[in-house]
Amino acid sequence: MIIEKEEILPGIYRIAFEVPLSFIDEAQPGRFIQLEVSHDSFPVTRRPFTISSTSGNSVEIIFEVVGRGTEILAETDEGRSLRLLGPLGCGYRLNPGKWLLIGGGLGAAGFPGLAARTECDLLLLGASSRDKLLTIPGLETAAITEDGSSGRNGLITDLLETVLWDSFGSIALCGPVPMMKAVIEMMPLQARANTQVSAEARMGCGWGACEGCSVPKAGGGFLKCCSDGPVFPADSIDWERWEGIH
Amino acid sequence: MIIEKEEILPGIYRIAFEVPLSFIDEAQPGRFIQLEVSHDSFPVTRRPFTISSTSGNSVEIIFEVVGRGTEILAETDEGRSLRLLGPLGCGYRLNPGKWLLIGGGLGAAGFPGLAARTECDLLLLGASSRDKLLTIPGLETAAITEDGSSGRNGLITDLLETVLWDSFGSIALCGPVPMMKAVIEMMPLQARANTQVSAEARMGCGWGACEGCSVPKAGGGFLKCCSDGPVFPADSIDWERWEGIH
Amino acid sequence: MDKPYKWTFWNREFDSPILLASGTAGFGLELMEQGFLCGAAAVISKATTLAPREGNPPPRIVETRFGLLNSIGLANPGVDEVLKTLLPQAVDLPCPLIINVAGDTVEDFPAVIERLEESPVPFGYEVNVSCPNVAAGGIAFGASPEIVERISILARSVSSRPFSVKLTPNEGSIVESAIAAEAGGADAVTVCNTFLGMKMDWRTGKAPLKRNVGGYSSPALLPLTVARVFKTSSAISIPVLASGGVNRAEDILELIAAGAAMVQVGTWLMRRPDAARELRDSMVSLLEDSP
Amino acid sequence: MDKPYKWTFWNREFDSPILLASGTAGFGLELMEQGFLCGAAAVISKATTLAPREGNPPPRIVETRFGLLNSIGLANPGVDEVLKTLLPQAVDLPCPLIINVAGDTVEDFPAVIERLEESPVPFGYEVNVSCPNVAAGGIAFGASPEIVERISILARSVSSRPFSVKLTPNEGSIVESAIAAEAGGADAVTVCNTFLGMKMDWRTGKAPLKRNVGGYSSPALLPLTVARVFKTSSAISIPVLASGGVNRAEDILELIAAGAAMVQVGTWLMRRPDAARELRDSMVSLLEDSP
Ligand SMILES: Cc1cc2nc3c(=O)[nH]c(=O)nc-3n(C[C@H](O)[C@H](O)[C@H](O)COP(=O)(O)OP(=O)(O)OC[C@H]3O[C@@H](n4cnc5c(N)ncnc54)[C@H](O)[C@@H]3O)c2cc1C
Ligand SMILES: Cc1cc2nc3c(=O)[nH]c(=O)nc-3n(C[C@H](O)[C@H](O)[C@H](O)COP(=O)(O)OP(=O)(O)OC[C@H]3O[C@@H](n4cnc5c(N)ncnc54)[C@H](O)[C@@H]3O)c2cc1C
Ligand SMILES: Cc1cc2nc3c(=O)[nH]c(=O)nc-3n(C[C@H](O)[C@H](O)[C@H](O)COP(=O)(O)O)c2cc1C
Ligand SMILES: Cc1cc2nc3c(=O)[nH]c(=O)nc-3n(C[C@H](O)[C@H](O)[C@H](O)COP(=O)(O)O)c2cc1C
Ligand code: FES
Ligand code: FES
Repeated sequence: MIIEKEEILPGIYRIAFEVPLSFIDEAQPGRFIQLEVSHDSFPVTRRPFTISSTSGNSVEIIFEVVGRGTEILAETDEGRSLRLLGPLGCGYRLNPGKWLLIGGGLGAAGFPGLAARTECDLLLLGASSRDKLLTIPGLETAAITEDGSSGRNGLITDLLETVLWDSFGSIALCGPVPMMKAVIEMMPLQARANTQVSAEARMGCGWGACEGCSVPKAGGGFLKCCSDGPVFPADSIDWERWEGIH
Repeated sequence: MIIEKEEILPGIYRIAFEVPLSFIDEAQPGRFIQLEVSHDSFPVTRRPFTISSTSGNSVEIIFEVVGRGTEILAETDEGRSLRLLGPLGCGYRLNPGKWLLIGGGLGAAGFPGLAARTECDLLLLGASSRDKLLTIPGLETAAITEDGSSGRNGLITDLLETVLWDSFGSIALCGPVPMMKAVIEMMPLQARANTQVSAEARMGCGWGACEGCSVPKAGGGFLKCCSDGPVFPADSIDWERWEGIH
Repeated sequence: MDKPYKWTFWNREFDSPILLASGTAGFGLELMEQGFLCGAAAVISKATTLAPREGNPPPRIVETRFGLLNSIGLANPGVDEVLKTLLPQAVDLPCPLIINVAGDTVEDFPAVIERLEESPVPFGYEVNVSCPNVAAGGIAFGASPEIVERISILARSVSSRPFSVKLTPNEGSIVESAIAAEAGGADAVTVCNTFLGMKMDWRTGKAPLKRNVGGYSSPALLPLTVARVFKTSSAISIPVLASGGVNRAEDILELIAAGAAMVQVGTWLMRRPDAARELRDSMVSLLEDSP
Repeated sequence: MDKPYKWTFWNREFDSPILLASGTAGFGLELMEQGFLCGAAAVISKATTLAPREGNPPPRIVETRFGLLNSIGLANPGVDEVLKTLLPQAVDLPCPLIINVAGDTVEDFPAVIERLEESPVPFGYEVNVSCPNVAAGGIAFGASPEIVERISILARSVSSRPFSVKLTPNEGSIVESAIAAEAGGADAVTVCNTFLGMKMDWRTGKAPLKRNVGGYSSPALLPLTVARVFKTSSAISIPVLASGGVNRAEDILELIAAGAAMVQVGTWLMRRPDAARELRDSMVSLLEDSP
């Protein structure tokens, strides 16, 4: 059941659902849910959303309206029950040590939960403009926007020049594929090896059965975003092929 | 626009629409409208309803919920605008002289408008039970129900035994096909020749283009319910073949 | 695409790519009376056959949850009556009329067309080798490239007016049939007629349609039409007229992007007799708003 | 029908007529873990081929307004890996597993089946001669009655387990192919695989699927399946397994009334992994409430 809904930025919503406690136990950062947004037969499939955070018996997601499914969701009233599958997939390996989080646009949606469970030292956020820039309270944050409406003016890669890569044992990266690829390419090899990326792909089932959610695998073949991921070691992905898709 | 909606009997509604005056001018009794009940793509076609009555700049229909289209219509709120085509088809020939109206169930839906424009002397109404029996104020009425819950107990044909057929110059008949056929068969030949029936058929377009709304024609072939009718001389219909369809 | 938007088809320029599909617009006369032909490039008539046809027993229209089954059975007054009564009235249509021609035998097609040549009215023909609702001819013709080619050759031999062959998605290979139509001299193919469909009442074990199966149409079938338009238009060089599933301006643009020269609107026209103008206008707005 | 309701298929009795369609249930392992196989008569596996297959480049799933396009391309680890890793785990499934078999050549089919005979797990096979998403084989096989018969004879020759031949609605005659499957020794036909469909982005002129066309599924296609089940089941005496468009209990009853022995649920299973129980229960309620 939707217990809270809020438009936190224009077209960007935060929704909290009431869930059983067993759900919360398994809601590790980076895992996702498959939400039945449709109230009838169409759209046919569910929609995947990263678990943004959990507390008590509620789970939160943050999403942007980009098409019909998210539109329906944004219009769904508090108090209404939606079918929700999850937590699904493999989340972040919660390594000890200091974390650097790098998020592009809605890619930061999963960071609140991750930051709560790790020693997060720095958050780098990029977005097209202030209207798309998520804020995550309590974290040391550097932000950059393409139009300069908030933080520095530029691309997230511009923020990376001053990063002291050695000081982070783990890096979490999530955003549009071209942005992630550009970030990866600027990293020293060691940082890259320490990076976990949270991937997106169009999904059918969400639970490993349909082979619909392929992400190109380093060395050939495909990974299943929903069950091999959605969080992957950066090195396990074939970035060239992946960028080619987008 | 729907300006009034009322559930007059369980599952039976009266709806009034605001229409242009040009519509009212052409809304002869027996003509019908094609209503776009669907708010999206499904159900695909419109739904036909007899014009029940008109007044000022409003037109009324009376309908029963029998499926998805009428269900949607029953749930559509006052104030909402629906696309409405019409008035369509050929209505009653409004002969002078005394009229007898015979209606089965919702077949009487069109009688208020007809009674207002003719010298209507007697209304015979049959229905399965009181819950399905329309009442038309101001008319001398004899009613019969199959379960005896209102008026006499029996079928409409039981009411016909005492009818003085010669005293009516015109007869209007509307109801389920088997009922109409039974009524026709009890009539003296002359009465039959004076009878106009209001027919129903599943419709595609409603305006003569699709050949979807066939009613078997006496002597072979088909009539188009929507443009040759829906009101037909009783003798122009092949009742055997028509009953066979139902 | 440049403004004002124009679509050229069969050597004529139109300000709309929309054709009114056969069987859903009659001969255009009712729509003309209401002023509803504005926005249509041309009307395609109800099927015309050599002899008059009563059509199938009712019900002929049955709705399903997400679409429509029809079983009209080519009801029409026959070519003589069409020539005598309907075409003279059609002289007043504000847009060209294409006559949809059907037959029980291969020879019926040239025979009907030959008769129609007597009238100055037809802009061209649509040769319907794909009706799902008749016992003889119908789908069976369209499924065989040999028969499609033969009928095209015969049609070509009796008329110099342009004609399109309306193909079936139900049997055979629509691509091979399109190639055969082109080889036989057709000036276009229509892709495609309705899909064979059926409704069954599980409580009674009976199908509401007396012939059990009918022609199924639905906006949900658009992707099937897009695929078939794409495949046929990649294989032939004559124009492809798309038919099936259109109820939005976006659908028309999608079919054109997939390779259609013109796009037909059928079932939706029964819902919105003024669909041509509505769709054309909103299509033009989309084109104007897009970079 | 008498209570308790039973459906007999391939000499086994089931308390449900529901099969989980190939490609939408994996090998049933994920569903088993969640306890979601209750209500399913059997699981039909993802297509298995001789060699491992990567499958098609992403995106592989694209939604349209009223349905789903998929272009998976028979991604699977190959029969060796299936035998080594998946089938041993499938021993624990609470219901039988039918293996869907695909191939690039006619000879691939008996080769894969012969390998699978080594395992005690398969209850039977579904011979997939109708995949819309591969270049070789696929639809082309299913469109030819001769090839369908040949593949059926080969499958029969290497196994005494029952098998169904999964037919295509996209080319050829599904009735003739069904007759050919029966003649070749098949124990059932599956009617049918997905319809060829496509989406085109009119602004870019590009199709989101890299192979342009894909397999289209939608609840709106149910009437197409009903018609094809009716026509094939009237023409053959082996059971027809219906596949396409099911998302309600009524749909299952309608397909059975049209002639289906068992009914598959595919796309809807991705939306509702517990669909089998939901649909079975509500189907039983409908049967109980009907006179
Ligand atoms: C594991 C995972 C986690 C996600 N978490 C979030 C989240 O926390 N917040 C959030 O806002 N979004 C998230 N997404 C993306 C979200 O699922 C899509 O935005 C949503 O499904 C779009 O649905 P729609 O019906 O509104 O759009 P549609 O009408 O289906 O599509 C609109 C546009 O988005 C594209 N698109 C649709 N689905 C996807 C997809 N899965 N991947 C990439 N492009 C797509 C389409 O190509 C189209 O251009 C996540 C996706 C995945 C796979
Ligand atoms: C000229 C005309 C005038 C009509 N006037 C009225 C009226 O004044 N009041 C009123 O209540 N109804 C009237 N009807 C009937 C009304 O149109 C149908 O009840 C309505 O279309 C059913 O729509 P639905 O979507 O609710 O039912 P559906 O879900 O489409 O069907 C429900 C059941 O009704 C049957 N059915 C559907 N349409 C028709 C039809 N046109 N004829 C016969 N059976 C049908 C179906 O077979 C099915 O069993 C009229 C019909 C015609 C042709
Ligand atoms: C009621 C009805 C009657 C039809 N009659 C004909 C016909 O006579 N000849 C023909 O070639 N197609 C006929 N068709 C098919 C349509 O012309 C059109 O090809 C098909 O319905 C698909 O397009 P749509 O989805 O826009 O309806 C008919 C369709 C319907 C719904
Ligand atoms: C994602 C997806 C993958 C599929 N993979 C296969 C497959 O590997 N083999 C096969 O025979 N059919 C495959 N199909 C077809 C389904 O088994 C089923 O026949 C079809 O989707 C129609 O049924 P539905 O409407 O219930 O989905 C696949 C369908 C989908 C949607
Ligand atoms: S979405 Fe089905 S396997 Fe990943
Ligand atoms: S409903 Fe179309 S002709 Fe009557």
